[in-house]
Amino acid sequence: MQRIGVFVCWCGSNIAATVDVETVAQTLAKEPGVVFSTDYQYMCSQAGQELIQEAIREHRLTGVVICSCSPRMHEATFRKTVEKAGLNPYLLEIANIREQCSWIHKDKLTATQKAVILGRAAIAKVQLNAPLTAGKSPVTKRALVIGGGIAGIQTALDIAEAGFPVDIVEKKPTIGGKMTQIDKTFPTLDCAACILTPKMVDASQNENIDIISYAQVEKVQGFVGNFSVTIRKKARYVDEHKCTGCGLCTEKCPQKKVPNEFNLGLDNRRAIYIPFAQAVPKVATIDPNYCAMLKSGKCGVCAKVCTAGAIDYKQQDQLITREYGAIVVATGFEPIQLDKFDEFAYSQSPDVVTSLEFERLMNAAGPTGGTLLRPSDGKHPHTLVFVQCVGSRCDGAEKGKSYCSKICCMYTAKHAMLTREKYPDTEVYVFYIDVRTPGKNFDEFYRRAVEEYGVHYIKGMVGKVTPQDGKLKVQASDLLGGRQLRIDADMVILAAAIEPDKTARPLATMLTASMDTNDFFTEAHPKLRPVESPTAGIFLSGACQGPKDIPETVAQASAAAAKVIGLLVKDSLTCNPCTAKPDELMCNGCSSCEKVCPYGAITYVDKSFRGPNRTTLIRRVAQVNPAVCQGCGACTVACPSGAMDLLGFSNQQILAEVDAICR
Amino acid sequence: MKTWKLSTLDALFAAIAGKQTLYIPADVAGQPVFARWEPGLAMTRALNTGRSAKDLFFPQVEDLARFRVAGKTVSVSPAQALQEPFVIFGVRACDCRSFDILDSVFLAEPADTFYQARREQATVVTLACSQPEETCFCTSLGIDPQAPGGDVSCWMAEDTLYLQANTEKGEALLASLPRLEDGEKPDADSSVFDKLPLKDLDFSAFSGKALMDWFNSPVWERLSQSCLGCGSCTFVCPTCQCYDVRDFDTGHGVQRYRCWDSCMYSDFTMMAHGTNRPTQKERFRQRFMHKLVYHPNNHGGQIGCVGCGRCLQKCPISMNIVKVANALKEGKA
Amino acid sequence: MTDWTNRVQEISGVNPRKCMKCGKCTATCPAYDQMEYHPHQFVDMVCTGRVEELMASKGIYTCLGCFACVERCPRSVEPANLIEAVRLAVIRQQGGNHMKPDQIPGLLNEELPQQAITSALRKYSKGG
Amino acid sequence: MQVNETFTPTIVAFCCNWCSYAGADLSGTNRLQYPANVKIIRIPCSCRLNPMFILRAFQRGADGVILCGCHPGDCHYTTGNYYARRRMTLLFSLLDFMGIERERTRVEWVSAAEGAKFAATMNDFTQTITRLGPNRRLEDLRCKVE
Amino acid sequence: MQSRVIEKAASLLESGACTRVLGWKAGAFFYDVTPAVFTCAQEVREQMVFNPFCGANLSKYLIAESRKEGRIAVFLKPCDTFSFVQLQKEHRIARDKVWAVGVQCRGMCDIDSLKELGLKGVTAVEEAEDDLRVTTLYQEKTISRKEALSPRCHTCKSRKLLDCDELIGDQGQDLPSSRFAQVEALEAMTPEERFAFWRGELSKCIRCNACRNVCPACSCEKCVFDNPNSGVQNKAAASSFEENLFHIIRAFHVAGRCTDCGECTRVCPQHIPLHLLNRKFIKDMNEFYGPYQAGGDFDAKPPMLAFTLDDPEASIITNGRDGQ
Repeated sequence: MQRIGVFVCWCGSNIAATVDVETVAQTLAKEPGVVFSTDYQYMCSQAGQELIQEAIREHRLTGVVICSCSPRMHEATFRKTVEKAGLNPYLLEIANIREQCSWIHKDKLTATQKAVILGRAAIAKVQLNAPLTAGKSPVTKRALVIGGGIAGIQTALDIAEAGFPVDIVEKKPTIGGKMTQIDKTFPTLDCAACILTPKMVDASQNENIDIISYAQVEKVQGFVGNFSVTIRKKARYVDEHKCTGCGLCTEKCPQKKVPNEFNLGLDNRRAIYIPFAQAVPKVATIDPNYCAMLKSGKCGVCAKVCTAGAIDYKQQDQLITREYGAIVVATGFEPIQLDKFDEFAYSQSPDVVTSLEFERLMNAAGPTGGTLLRPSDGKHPHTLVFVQCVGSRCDGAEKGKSYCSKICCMYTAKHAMLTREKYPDTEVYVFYIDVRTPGKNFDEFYRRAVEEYGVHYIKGMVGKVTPQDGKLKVQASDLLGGRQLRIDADMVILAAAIEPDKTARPLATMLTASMDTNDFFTEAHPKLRPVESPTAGIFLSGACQGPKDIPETVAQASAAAAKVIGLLVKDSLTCNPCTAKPDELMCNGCSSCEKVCPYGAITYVDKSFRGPNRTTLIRRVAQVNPAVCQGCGACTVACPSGAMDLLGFSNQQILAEVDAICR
Repeated sequence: MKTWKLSTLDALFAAIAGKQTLYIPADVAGQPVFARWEPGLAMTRALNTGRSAKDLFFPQVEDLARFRVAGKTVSVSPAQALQEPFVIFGVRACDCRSFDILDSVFLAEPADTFYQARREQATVVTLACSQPEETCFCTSLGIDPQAPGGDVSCWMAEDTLYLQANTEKGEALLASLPRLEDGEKPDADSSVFDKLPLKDLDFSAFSGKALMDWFNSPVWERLSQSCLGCGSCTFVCPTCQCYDVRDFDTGHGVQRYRCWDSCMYSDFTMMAHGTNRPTQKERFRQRFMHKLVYHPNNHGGQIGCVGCGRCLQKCPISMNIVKVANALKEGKA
Repeated sequence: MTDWTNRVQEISGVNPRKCMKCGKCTATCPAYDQMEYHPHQFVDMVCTGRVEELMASKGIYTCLGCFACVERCPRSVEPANLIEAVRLAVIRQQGGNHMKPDQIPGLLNEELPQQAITSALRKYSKGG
Repeated sequence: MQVNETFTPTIVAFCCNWCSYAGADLSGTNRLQYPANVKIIRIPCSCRLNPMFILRAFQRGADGVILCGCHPGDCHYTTGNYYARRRMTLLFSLLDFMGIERERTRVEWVSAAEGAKFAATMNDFTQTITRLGPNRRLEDLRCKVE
Repeated sequence: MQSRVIEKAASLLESGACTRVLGWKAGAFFYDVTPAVFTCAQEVREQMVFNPFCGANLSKYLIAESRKEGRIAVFLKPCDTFSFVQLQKEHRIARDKVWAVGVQCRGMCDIDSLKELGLKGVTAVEEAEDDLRVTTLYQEKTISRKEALSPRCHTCKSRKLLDCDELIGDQGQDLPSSRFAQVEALEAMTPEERFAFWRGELSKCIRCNACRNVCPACSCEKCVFDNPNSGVQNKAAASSFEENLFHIIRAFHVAGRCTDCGECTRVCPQHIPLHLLNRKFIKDMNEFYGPYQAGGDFDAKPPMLAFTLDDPEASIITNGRDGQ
């Protein structure tokens, strides 16, 4: 016979003002199985919890129902409470009489009646609750960081620093990411390379860090603490261990006309290349799309000049499978394609560039050696027009991105300022909708651009850019000045919106991590768990979660690392005990459940059963790995025989709730 | 003997229904069934109903009691046995005989009060057969389909219905009807019954003392092999009388009811001690042993079958009591 | 909010509150110099309920209906549709149906596209 | 249509734990009102909803049943709501085929952020069911209080 | 055909290729054949039949039979082979223990179809080409085979013999079938009419479980309706709700697994057109998620265990497909 205790919380006046808590407690006391029922001002307070614990001991309760705020708020709290009193934590049910009752109803009688019904449903359910014990699963003490930009590097360094081995998987031949392409950083204007490259070197020299460059994640299996990841390391046709990075091959390669992606196609590289001088690992890579040897078997110059004998035209993609306890996603961002914004003439004139291209044009290691020259004729530009919010803040996917890309205001101010500083003879116009500078020393930076450097900030969007007679005719409106502007510009720089890297979506599917409609990874909680994905063991670092600047990225990267370390220091993990459980006697072995399980938690075994008349039957039956099962319940409905049930949310429990509510 | 013009059968039904509830075999949703007569409801042209006439005395589902729960108090209200008299018209000789078999079970002490009340309230008006189906074998069980019995026996010939009261209840019913005329029915032609393919079945061998021999017969294994374990034979059978008592949680209490059960089901009599008949062979054997052996052994040789042929028509795999009886006697299946 | 303000929004199907005041419509407008009110101001005036002022303005007829603003507006506000709706509102305010269905047969001729007549009917009759 | 003033429908809302239940909580946090006859049952995911539960609700006296889950693509378990969507579409179609009023059942995707949508959905659904009147076609008379 | 089937069965046993043969056994009348397992050639020659009344789908028996010692030969008609494949997809049949002989079919007859023609007391049927000579207690009559066809055979979907080890008769093709016509006719009714239709039909149900027990898809070790722990255990329909419940849940459980073999309707002692519920599911799944034939092949993913990102929303039903 069940002995159930009911505890009705006032939540101060939050509940008590609308729900007659005393009536609720008294009414529920009459329910079958209830041996104790009371109300109290704050059940979650120390005193409230003690009251529950005392009642459990005194009345030898076998189940507890707490009528209070949402279980999403305090279920964990109260589970601990009852556990401390010696009751299994899963013999507790919470009736949500605050968020789903007192806060949405005004009439006291109505709300009280509803609270009673919700209480009854919880009592009906708790009668059927079974004590559940969370299982343990071991933790592999190694982390995987996907993406080797500043976010991935920082996360890896922090994890390695704590003593855990960590692998960085980078799809490009070198780590460093977008930050390597940036010239100076706002608002301090220190050189990006100067602060990034030491970190890259640190990463490459750290014993705990293994950089797997020119590689991609191919398959992810397992679950928190026990991931098994297959990584495809693409053939670079150069033996990484032999190559010294001397660069001789990249000078001798006869194929000179390969667009240099590091400089965004503004200049060319060879078919064998090292992306940039400070690349990590500093080894050459052969681009198979351009290498004559790989395409037609005729050339072999690089192999001839390489004294280290590192060139290997027969190299194959390599599949590496490793076990990890945690995975950090740091896939970053890229600027959007600008084909939709034909009015800015990006595809019509080489002098219309994106801000990232402008970074390269300003960079000493860039195609122009740091001298600002127009791409079309290599001449010095005199009038520059910056356009903000290109593709950001748009209405719907057809127009562009609905979000603010966050970093453009600041880097545009930086560009404008640097241009004016280096070339005081230029006129610089910045067309903005709003200038958004929330950040330490950010607004001051923007004001300096206007006040000290004389950048013309004009409120209004550029309407049209027309290439004409070697100039770019910019038609715009000065909304505050109330005049139409027609500027003959030499260059137009577009602050293109940023979007998540294209590899993020397929990766999310592999990781079973959720994404928003913009393909940014979703965090477990937007405020309280910002660096965790809702999928346990998957963490988020940097711009894959949303647009952010370098300091924010680094902060989040370290935060993600802290979370990973918190996970890896554990020897084992407590599993969610509310998992699917098949009744082997009912199971048909039909594989329906397996097909809908998103975690691959279900396997089948042939098992002997005692048949009628002393016979033995061998049947195929489902087995659930409770460490892998996340308890969604998809299998329970797919199962035609009803053999699969979900602990904690069993058919009987839910039906009991339905009955209690509908009666 | 009384007579009534068949062309005005409706008026006869109206007259009966004016005084008490009347059930006649009629087509409802394309299926012949005993249905409560209402103006416009016509008799079926089918020889017999799909479900047997036992439904009217032993319905498939019957409430026994209601337990009401308020907080921690429980109150019980037993269901009332039927108080209203009713007439069931058009019962065939086979079904009429089935009432005797059911009576021997339900009216034996302690009598089943629900069944008893219905039997007492009912006036059974039977109807003689003239056009049997090939599946009919009541004649092999000593039933005369042309002298069907009941409280009132009826015959249809040409344009006339002939009615003959057999009991006081029957007399009372006929007396209550207006405009019945006197008459004598012409002799019926029974030659078709001699042509029935199953007319020569002999069930006498089963009621002897050889119970264990039948039980241990090797034929059960083969016979039961293709049985699906459904309950269609038991549920259309006029003599099957097994039921289960179940509780339904209404949310406010419990509705206790009984419903037909089938020995063909794997959970039949599971409530008693758990290890019931483990395979379909045992279940299958139980059904036919009961009809052919146990029942006659316990009830003075009365075979638990009336030869209505329903199981022959309805079994999804065409296994039936005739095939079983023949196989048992031949000793091979 | 005046009746006309609601009416204009209803006719145009445009929600002026979506405007983020970037001014791209105005920047892109080829008729800027001829306009008393510019496209972004238009949107703002509808948003703030100043439709009567617009209706009184000759400026609404300087819009060429080139739809550059509609095309380029990042927020899908469609200023040209608003302007067209204000013009319609003016016509309807003047009262009466300027065109009735029974006039259509008389207007039909081979030169004139039938769609023009239908559009005209839509524009110049109050309808339902 | 005659609207029965005294008819207060019983409505069961099955809400997935991660989105819709949180959305319902948010609706409360924002003090958005919806009728008290809507009672929420928490399930881990919309894919946990067995058609049996819906039918049982109708049997026991519910007049309307609604399932709320994460928006497609946002399922906490990645794919649960896609299965739920198929199952419910087919179940509702069968119920409609059997002549059960199609408005009595509904699926809405409500995210954890859509407190207002949750309240609006419940208000609308309650109105629909009130207009539709009591569930007669899938009721079980034994469950009615005499 | 009969002689070829019997000879094949006998030779499979005689050669030792199989230890048992699953086929049909003669009854007292021409039409009351019973599925049976034969173990020796003599038995086969004496008792086995293959006539137009061998409608029973034997594939379900293979669940139990293929778990036994030795190989069993089975005779499967085209529609039975779909169940055979579907059961294999669900890992219910040990294929290596089965020798499947496909028997081409031109539609099976049904005693109820004969009765529909007004033939009472049928004592013998003789097959003659495209005719059946029927002897009854009252008359002799020759009817065309077509008239005697089981209703399900009029809308036969396919004569393909899938996954057979050998064939008797030719391999067949998919047929243009109007099998959804009845479903469409019901869909065209008002909800009230549909409700009345199904109430009329389902109120006839006596819950004998014949539909369930004959169904190759309903092959659960224990049905939820027999399982006291399922929460819906139920032995008889004690209310109109329970009459509906059983058939809704049954149809739902076999959705995407039902091959539309029509056994449920064939065996219903109350003549309830139960296959319409399954067909409705099939029709909907075909329309919403693309054509799918359960048991049609080994690879296609059953629609209930799959999804696409742009499946129609349930509102397609609740708002009315026609926007009503």
